[in-house]
Amino acid sequence: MTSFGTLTRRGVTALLAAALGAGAFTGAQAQQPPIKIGLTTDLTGIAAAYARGQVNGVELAIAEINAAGGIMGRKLELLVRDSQLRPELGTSHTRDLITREKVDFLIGPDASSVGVAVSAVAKQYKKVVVMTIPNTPRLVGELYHPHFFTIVPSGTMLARAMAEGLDKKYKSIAFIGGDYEASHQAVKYFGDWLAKVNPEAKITNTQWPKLGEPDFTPYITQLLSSKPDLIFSYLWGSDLIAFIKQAKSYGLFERTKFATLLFLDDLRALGSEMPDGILGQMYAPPFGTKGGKMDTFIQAFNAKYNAYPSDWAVMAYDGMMLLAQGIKAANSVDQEAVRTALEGIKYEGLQGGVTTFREVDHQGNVPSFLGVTGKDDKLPFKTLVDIKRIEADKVWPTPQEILAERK
Amino acid sequence: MTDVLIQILSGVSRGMVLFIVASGLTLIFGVLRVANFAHGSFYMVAAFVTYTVTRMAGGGMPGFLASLVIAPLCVAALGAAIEMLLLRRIQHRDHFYQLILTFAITLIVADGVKMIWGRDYRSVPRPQLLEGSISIFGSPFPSYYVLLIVIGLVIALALRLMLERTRFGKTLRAAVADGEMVGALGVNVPLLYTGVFTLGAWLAGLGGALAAPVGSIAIGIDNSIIIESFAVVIIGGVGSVSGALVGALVIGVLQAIGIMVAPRLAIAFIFIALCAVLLLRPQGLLGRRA
Amino acid sequence: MGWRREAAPLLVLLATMAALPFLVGESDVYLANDFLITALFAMSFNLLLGQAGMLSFGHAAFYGLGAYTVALLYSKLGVPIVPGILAAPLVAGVMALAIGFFVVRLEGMYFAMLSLSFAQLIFSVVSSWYSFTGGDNGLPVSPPDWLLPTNAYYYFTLAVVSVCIGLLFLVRRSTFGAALAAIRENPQRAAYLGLNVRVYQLAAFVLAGALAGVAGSLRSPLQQMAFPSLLYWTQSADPVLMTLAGGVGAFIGPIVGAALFVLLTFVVTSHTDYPLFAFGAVVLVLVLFLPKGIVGTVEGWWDRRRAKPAPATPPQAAHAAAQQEGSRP
Amino acid sequence: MTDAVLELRGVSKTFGPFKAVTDMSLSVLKGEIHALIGPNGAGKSTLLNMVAGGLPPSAGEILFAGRSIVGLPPHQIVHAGIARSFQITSIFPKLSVIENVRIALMARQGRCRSLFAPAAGVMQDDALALLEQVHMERDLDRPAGELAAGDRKRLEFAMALAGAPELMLLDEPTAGMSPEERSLVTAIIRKINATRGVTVLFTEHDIDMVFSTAHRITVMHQGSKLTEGEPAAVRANPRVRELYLGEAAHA
Repeated sequence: MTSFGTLTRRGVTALLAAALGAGAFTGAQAQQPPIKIGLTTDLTGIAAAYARGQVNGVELAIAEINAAGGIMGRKLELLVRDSQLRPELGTSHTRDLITREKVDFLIGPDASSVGVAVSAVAKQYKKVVVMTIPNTPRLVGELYHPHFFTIVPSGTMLARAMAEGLDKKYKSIAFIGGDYEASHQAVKYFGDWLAKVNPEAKITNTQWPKLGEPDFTPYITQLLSSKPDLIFSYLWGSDLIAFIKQAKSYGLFERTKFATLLFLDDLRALGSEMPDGILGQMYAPPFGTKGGKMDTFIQAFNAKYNAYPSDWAVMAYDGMMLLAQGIKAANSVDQEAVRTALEGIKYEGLQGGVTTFREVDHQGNVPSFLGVTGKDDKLPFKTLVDIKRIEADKVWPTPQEILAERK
Repeated sequence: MTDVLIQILSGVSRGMVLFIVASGLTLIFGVLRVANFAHGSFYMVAAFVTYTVTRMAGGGMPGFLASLVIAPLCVAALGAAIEMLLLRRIQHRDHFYQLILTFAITLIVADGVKMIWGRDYRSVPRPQLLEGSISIFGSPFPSYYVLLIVIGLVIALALRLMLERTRFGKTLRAAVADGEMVGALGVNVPLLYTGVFTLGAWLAGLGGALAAPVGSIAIGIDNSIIIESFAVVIIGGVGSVSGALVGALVIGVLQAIGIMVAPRLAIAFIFIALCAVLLLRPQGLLGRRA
Repeated sequence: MGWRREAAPLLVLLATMAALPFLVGESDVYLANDFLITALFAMSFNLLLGQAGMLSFGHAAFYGLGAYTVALLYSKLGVPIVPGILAAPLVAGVMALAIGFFVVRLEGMYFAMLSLSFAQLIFSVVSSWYSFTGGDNGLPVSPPDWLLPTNAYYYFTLAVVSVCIGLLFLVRRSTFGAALAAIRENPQRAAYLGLNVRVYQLAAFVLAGALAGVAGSLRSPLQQMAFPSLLYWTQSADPVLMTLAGGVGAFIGPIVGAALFVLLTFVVTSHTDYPLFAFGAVVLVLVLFLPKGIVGTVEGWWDRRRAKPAPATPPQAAHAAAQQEGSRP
Repeated sequence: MTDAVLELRGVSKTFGPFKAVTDMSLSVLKGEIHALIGPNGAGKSTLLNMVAGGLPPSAGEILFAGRSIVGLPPHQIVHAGIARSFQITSIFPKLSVIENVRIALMARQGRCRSLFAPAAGVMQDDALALLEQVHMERDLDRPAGELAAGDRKRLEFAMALAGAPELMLLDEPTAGMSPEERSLVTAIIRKINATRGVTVLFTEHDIDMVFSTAHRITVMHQGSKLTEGEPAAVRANPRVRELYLGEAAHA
């Protein structure tokens, strides 16, 4: 996809089509037009690492589907666009994918802000979209539309799962999270759920560093001075890495328990610098599910990309496979038929269990994971040991709550 | 109370990194009259080079020291190339074009880094010796921050000596004071410009290498450092190294205190300080009136 | 330069844009809509740089404020889109007045830095005041049904943008515009001729801010949301680059620059993983080799061609042509 | 000649430790041509700059037509009726010659405030008339930056004339001009003074021009007034001969 020698649109499009089409002419069903899947994601910007894992996951799924003969005798074709973490580009590209490239289905973007933009376009053109990274509760709430499906645990579910999974012995809890919407929501949902499952516990201190804060010292000293039993962190990515490194030299991890949202990318980046004994909450870690499809997936992913898959790759692969199963079940690329098929789908994915969507918000019943950081001899970075799997139906908002939010 | 002291000290250590980066920017700004947007890119490239060097050297003290030498040199070479091959070609045009040129470089470097190092964010481990903390009135303070403060002071002193004692330094100061006069005095202006730009890039590189083990290394760190560095240069006064030191400490400490007092406003503090200085003393705290 | 020479390309462009939905597909119309808004944003900026010589690095603040005016009025007070778009230049203009009051006191690079600082200040407020602005996730905007079809909103945008560019055209040729040009050329002389330089600069700043606000207000219904990156400083760099690409001195320069950039952004983000690289390379080439921008270079080339009377039609060729003409039955 | 149109009372200007002008008092009478002479660094330009509003005096009072103008910004001083030219010619280099003069006229008459009224042709005739006065009616559409030094100076003079000022401050109005241009400008100064009663305060190095044109002369030396009077009296002043004219004679 890196041919920008000629910058005329037609020229590049033709080149691209030739490159992508080359594989399709080998099979006997080459005469059939491919089913086109559009993926707008943030390959540029601070969330680019996640987007790469996502694209790889979708690509791998499509390669496997095509190798098995495609769907209805038609191959799948993936069209990727870079939205650069800019919602307006997300809108433009998604529209373009629909109106010019005539993609049949959309698979979800990266950042939540772009997710909101993509979902709005999908709504307008009544295109089925499966989200595999964005998880702002607004997507299933006020912005919900019938063609929207998500297999990402929403912000609400994650925050509640954290409260649910914590030991009841932690009574005084401090919070630190990036000063942006998702993290403010997280502490609210976390607090509400805590009041239910552990009524004696209190959030005693909250800290809001800005996103991309280079110096966490003041937050670290403030957190420590409130002497909490546990610190709940909603930092992620480079912020989390910076925080952990700086907190280490203040001895924070010896002085208090630390529970945080955690991505596989963070574990990989920190390597042996990651302290043991941190409570980590993860979306869909490959090591969270033992055996079965997951092992095969990890091997296939490693063979293709020479890397261990991230949470995003897992969800992207599942999202694509699930969409493919929906198309197969509908035996058509008609949007309404596929939408209906997805609504009744029973998909057996990488993480075990059966994924279904509930009617009210098309939220997939996906789990999240809570564990403690520790060494795994097979991996070059720390993983979670002693993993708890928290099922969606324990923590997701009730249909009444969802409907109340939409008002 | 020690909390406040620790807070201020950590602000100072952050300010020292900022000073090292901004001192290069202020010299370039002062002599070439170019607001060099690519300065942040130099910082970012050095951080990534540091990552590669420490990884190859195994992450201990030798790797750390090697990266402190290698990363700034790589970036200095990059800076020299940019000045000689690109900036010099448009030296006589309106400064506007030079500004845009450096902006174009930031875009190219941002994706260049992505091509070489990929999209993942990275972490550079601190050498074991500097991983812990020292005790200040019973409160822990990271040893690495102590090192930052020391190196910052050493650089400040070295720059001061260079500016006052060496021929290059004197020419440089004269060029800051009056660019046209220097040409008239028979100074080799192209050489001076290349020298200053290379020195500036080296300083940005040193800042990047020093900052790498503090936090995380990710695409986008160029954007945040450049805005802060501009703020330092304006607050301190264009072309003034002592001004950069004062400006960097002001911003470092202001932010550190700001976070304690009004965390939601901390992000705005830099800009409020900047606006105040520009309005009350446009030439900067230690700058000369034009 | 005669006004006809500046107006003619505008009218040709207007006719082309008006015919566009009949010629191309929906996706291209959408892209053209994006172009129109971006062009107005860049044009409003060039009132500052090209006409008054003020290099603002914070123009995105007013663009973003325009977008948020529509979104906030819509989501907090239920005000429909069209009144929102009318309110946007007022809000952006008032903010430009407040900021401009300070920034016009400075000149050159200091002016650029102060405008950048103020814009970043507004950005940090918008992006962190999540309870009011929706923070980083933005604020949704739902256009009414009659504006929802791509073509309908396109023509709406075309009308608004045409009016605004028409205004800018008049301003450029007005006595006020002449005063700005004088201030750009020599602010000291202008002051000693009796022009209150700061007041004129402030007026230009407010007008440019208000029109950037209009551009931003058209953006949020198109995107169906307002989001903080519209105010970020890199967004402020966009009109600078577009104006440079098209040509600072030419009235339609920023329009050409906007067309180039919108198309380029779209193409490179569709077809490469490294859009910034491609983008930076193009800007680099423009700076090094086309300092007058595309329009300026073409005009210069055209003027030189016309200035040389002889080679325009070599006499022999003309003779041959005449013969051919004559030989026709 | 009646009362003073411009009056300076004890005006001083210091730049840090450096005293540029010390306790200057000066009366420029209505309708006179008043020359301000003195060696380089005597403080003449600084004095003119203070009158024009470019520099605030460190001490003292400046009255124009009986009203204090200290602290007024340059554009207000222009509208009060004081026009100026600069020692280093200051024009709009990229605008054409006629545009330079038209903008001067428009600015002076407050006709730049309309956002939409086209500027084309505004005050064209008045601009032409002014350019004819300085004999520059041939170069109307040339960019002013392309003009020769003397032509630029004449153009600036025409711009200062625009809007019929009561008082003109001219800083070396004939520097760098050919003898013909010089006599032309001198003639114009005399003419506008005679026909329109414009008061002129000018500095000049060309002593012949000063003594042939000025009604009264003030001699400055090291920031202070050495003497003031009619040309004959100034010429006769021994200290002037010694300090200033002597120097000039040797040069």
